[in-house]
Amino acid sequence: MTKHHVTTTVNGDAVEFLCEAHETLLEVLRDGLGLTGTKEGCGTGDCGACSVTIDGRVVCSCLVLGVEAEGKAIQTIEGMAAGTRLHPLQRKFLEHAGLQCGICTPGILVAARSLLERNPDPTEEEVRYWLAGNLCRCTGYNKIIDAVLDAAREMRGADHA
Amino acid sequence: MTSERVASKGLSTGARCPARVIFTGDFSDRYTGSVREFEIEANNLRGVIKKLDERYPGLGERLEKETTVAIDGEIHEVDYSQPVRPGCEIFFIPKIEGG
Amino acid sequence: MRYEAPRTLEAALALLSSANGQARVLAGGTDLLIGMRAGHVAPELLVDVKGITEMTSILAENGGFRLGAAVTCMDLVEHEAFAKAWPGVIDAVKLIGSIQVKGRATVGGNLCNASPAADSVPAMIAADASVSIAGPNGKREERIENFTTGPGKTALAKGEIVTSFLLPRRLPHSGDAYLRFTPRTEMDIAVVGAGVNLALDDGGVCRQARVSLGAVAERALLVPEAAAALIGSKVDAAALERLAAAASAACRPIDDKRGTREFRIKIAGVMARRAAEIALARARETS
Amino acid sequence: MPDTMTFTKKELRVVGTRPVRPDGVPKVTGLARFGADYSLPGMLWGRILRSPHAHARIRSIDTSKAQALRGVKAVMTSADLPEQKFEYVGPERVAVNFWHMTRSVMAREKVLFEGHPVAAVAATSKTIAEEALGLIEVDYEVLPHVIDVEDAMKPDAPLLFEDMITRGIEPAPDRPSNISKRIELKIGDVEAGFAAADEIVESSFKTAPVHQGYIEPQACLARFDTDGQAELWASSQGHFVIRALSARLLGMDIGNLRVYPAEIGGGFGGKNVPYVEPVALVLARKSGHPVKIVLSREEVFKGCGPAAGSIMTVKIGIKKDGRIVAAAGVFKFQAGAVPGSPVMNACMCAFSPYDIPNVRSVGYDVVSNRPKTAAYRAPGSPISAYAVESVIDMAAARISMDPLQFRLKNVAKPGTPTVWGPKHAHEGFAETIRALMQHPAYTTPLNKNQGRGVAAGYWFNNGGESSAAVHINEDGTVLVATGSSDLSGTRASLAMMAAETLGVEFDKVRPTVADTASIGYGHLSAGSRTTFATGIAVVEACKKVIGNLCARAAMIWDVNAEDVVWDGGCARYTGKKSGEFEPLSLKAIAVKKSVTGGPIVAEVSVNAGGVAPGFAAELCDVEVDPETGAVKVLRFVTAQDVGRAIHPSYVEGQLQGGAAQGIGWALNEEYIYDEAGRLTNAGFLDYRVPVASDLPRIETVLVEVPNPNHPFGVKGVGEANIVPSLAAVANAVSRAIGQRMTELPMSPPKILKAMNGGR
Repeated sequence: MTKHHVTTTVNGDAVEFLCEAHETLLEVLRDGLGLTGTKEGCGTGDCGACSVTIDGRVVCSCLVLGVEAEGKAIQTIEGMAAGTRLHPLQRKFLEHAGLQCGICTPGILVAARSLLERNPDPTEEEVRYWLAGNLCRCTGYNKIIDAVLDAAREMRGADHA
Repeated sequence: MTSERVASKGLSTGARCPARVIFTGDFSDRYTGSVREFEIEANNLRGVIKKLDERYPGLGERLEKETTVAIDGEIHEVDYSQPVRPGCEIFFIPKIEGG
Repeated sequence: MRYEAPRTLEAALALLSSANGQARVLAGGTDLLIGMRAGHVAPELLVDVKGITEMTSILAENGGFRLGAAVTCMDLVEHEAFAKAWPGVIDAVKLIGSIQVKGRATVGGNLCNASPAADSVPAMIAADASVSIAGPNGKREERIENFTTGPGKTALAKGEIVTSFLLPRRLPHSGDAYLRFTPRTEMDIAVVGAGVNLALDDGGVCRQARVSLGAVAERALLVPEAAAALIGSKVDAAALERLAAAASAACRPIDDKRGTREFRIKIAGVMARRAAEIALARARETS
Repeated sequence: MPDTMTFTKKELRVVGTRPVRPDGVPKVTGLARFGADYSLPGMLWGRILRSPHAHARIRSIDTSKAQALRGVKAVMTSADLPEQKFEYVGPERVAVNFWHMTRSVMAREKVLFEGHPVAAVAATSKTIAEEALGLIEVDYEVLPHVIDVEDAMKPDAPLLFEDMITRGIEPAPDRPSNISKRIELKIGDVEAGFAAADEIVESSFKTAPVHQGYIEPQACLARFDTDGQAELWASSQGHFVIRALSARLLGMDIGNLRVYPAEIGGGFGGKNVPYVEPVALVLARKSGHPVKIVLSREEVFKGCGPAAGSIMTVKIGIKKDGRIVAAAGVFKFQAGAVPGSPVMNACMCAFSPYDIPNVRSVGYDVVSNRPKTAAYRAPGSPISAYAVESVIDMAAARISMDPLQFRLKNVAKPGTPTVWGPKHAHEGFAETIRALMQHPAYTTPLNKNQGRGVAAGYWFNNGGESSAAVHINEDGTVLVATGSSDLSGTRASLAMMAAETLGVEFDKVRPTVADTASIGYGHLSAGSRTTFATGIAVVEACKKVIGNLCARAAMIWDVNAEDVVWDGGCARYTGKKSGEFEPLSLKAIAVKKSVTGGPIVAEVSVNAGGVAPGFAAELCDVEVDPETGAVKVLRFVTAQDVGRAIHPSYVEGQLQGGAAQGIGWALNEEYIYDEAGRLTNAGFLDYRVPVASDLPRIETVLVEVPNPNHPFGVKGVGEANIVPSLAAVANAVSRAIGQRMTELPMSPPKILKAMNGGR
């Protein structure tokens, strides 16, 4: 089987990898690049645990082929904190106990960041609908929603207003 | 409901008030010929189980493996050292396991 | 399996016609990759069309819109002019899966997957969209209501692909809407979908209407009887009831894990009526 | 120092606060390692071949072509696992029969459900492993199958086990059946109770099997050395239990298997038993390579135990004043392909919230061609509570009594006998119902098409075996190791109790989940037991360490140890020369560890008893679309007696999570089978767990009636919350539409049909 040579950026770093045509981006990230923060919950795009962004769009990496990453900019959970500084969403998830088991957390954080980039002041309903593609079975979503709304508030600078 | 007093083989002081031991579930059907209640003198659960096992050989092991014990309503794991107060009510109930 | 990402339509068509085994067009991949994983499809060749500019553009054409078949749902939703003109199509496109799925899924893919429950199809049928098809024998146009022929089956011949859609110029006082019924608020497949597009005259009388239903037959249906119930009326309660009855009467659904036949027939009328009410309100708002 | 150490709420510094969990950062940065995240050099990928049939005899399995495929390093079938003796051992509710368990892991004579494993391969890539599965030839003789409980109980039903005679019936039936067991619990004189009743309310109910829906599929990595020693990385609710069961299934010594606890991505009872671990171990043993198995979501739904489905009939008799005088329930539970549904729990919990003098609970455990059920959050109790709390609601309506008042009037108190024998010993039930009654939601007016439902629920909570080790590092930081896997933030609650007990800051305590070779036995993180039972072990270990620290302080001061107490995180001298010695902090003593006897460590193992039950009362407001039957949950309030909330945020999270799962169970979740007995919705698209936009905010009321048997008053919190949820939603829908909903899930077609008078 011939492998494809793919040149891409992952979390801002230039990355090259080889993959077979049928391999998903999720498999490449996890098994090839060792970025296991992106999780597989279903493999059919129904749970959102594998959410990453490609050129700023949040997608399910289980529904993207590795070869499609050619020339794109991929962001995963591993690139969310700026070095040692957690993203406000990450901090707020910790402060609000927005996670229990934590398996859905990376995907939800990636999806929530994408929301706040587009809509810095979402309503609770907008957050709930935006995150409808990210299943969480532990929390009943309550504290996740709280954390996202609070992070949005902080990121808008509303705390200082 | 049938009940019986389990002989305590000379260990009884006579002054003590025995514990009331009751089986629920189908233990009594399976192991004690449908006898459900016993009066037993013992200081701890080891004594209770020992005396029941003497009366119904093999029962002790079944109780240890299959039951949880409620002593005056408080639920405990079956542990030999569990104290048995005079006059208390001891239920051997099916062990519980959660999700 | 081979993967190719041509930059031109011609190159894509050449690849498709040269394929030895099964060749599939890869746009968003949100249905195709699931099918491949489940072993339902095992293509020999994937032709990724996302690098072909004309398939990924939204352009004005004759007062309407030329919508590339590989435009993602999120790109379409965020296209302000399109969203203003065709809110009903946007209603439908917004329901195609999660935000993540919409970031990849395309209207062309939603059509070509040929699911009877595809959300965008009834909305596009109601919008009177046409489908542009390119193939080894050149280009052709097809009415969208005639495109799907059954579950998983389309009017595409071997080597043909859908390149774009043409949505016509908006009439004055017109509006469209799409509603579907699902047990959950999101992340579901339509049990019933209904698209309504209508245009009023200055007196508020409905002069044109198109009504389409999804998930109630082997493919999305155009229901002229339901449209006829609106045309000539002021879309009053009586007309809406006639619309609902005509919509229910047009259904020929099956029982499946997503809904019973009986339930679908009943709900089709309700969804059509409610969609018409939204379309009416939108028509009244537009000049 | 004093022998017992208990804290009043006032004195608490750490318990009851909301610090960031100690394992939090890796979980928000993606660095935490879950079951599928481990790899080893030379690792192979394992895949499992599963039955396409609901019921079939295996005539033969030919693995030769798969074996010959390049890249395939091992192929296994049931022949690679030793046969097990047929006997039920262990606790009655979950009596393990290894004869059945080995067949669940890998089918032998027959496949009993679609998805039943029949063989497995290990290969150098996923693709090759997948290809190899296609080369395994299984010759099946397809047999008639049976899916539903009712059908499985019919005399002419296809039998899963040709020799299964129902246990618990005297005299034993002379014919085999699919009924594994009948149980009956009884107090009082039920017939006389009903005869004395003014009103009798009775109804029958049906619930569909549902799945726990943990987001992380089962996954593990195994390696096996030629000397028979093996290591396993697995995400489970109890790595000690996985170790014991896997070792038994492979016929190896427990001492030769070391299990490392991966982070676990949700379990809810579904990860109490092994599915992939024994398979990975066998493949690793056969191939000589490490083997990783990660299940797909479809495999999880088809192969890993869901919760039971049921049919039930409940009848209660009441006096005009609202007193319940008699109750009877028949609970028929679908166990799946192997005996062992939680019907015993259902029978025990069903009427436990109430003081009813005459009660009979009868249960049936019924096998059918579905995956064997696994535990799911308060296993059994939500199902029977749905039936009982529906009938309670009907009874309250019958006499026009407020439904919570009705429950309060009949609520069980300490001393109230239970149908399963002992008398209740703990407070908290009435307090919880009252807390819900006082919630503003209870008196908020409703609009058209809206309904309000309430329900209460009981769950035992578990104690049991736990171990904890406390190490004092030389800089005064504290390591707390336990053997309890952390599903939901228990590292935080355990560390908080340690910090409180030792009198140190929370962030000086670092909790870990230790592997099976590094700490004493810890039972499952299940039954709401971890903060309770492992918490006791942690507190006891801290107390032991405190004794040690006091002795060292005495050495440092050169005084008698009896004159030293631990107070406020310091050793204090209380003897005659008081005033001469400044208190010594934990850190100050730790620095002197070498000269005072070496490392400062205490390890304590307990078999914790004195568990107090969980009790929850919930309110649900819904609006039903009269034209479609769609239900919108408008408001949900859950009140639970938690004893004492160690970390209130995570306790609230438990209540919210339980309610959300209950709402899903009530409205949309179900296993749907086709005619051939195949599951048609084995994915998250059509197995509809609630998404964020489906749910309202879930409001919590933490009722704190401390458990006197726990140093901090803890009662388990993980499970009681789901017990009333199904009924609360059902009662709300029933009141909204004016029709009693007797079947779950209450999907829109069913509701619409009920609204249209059954048409």
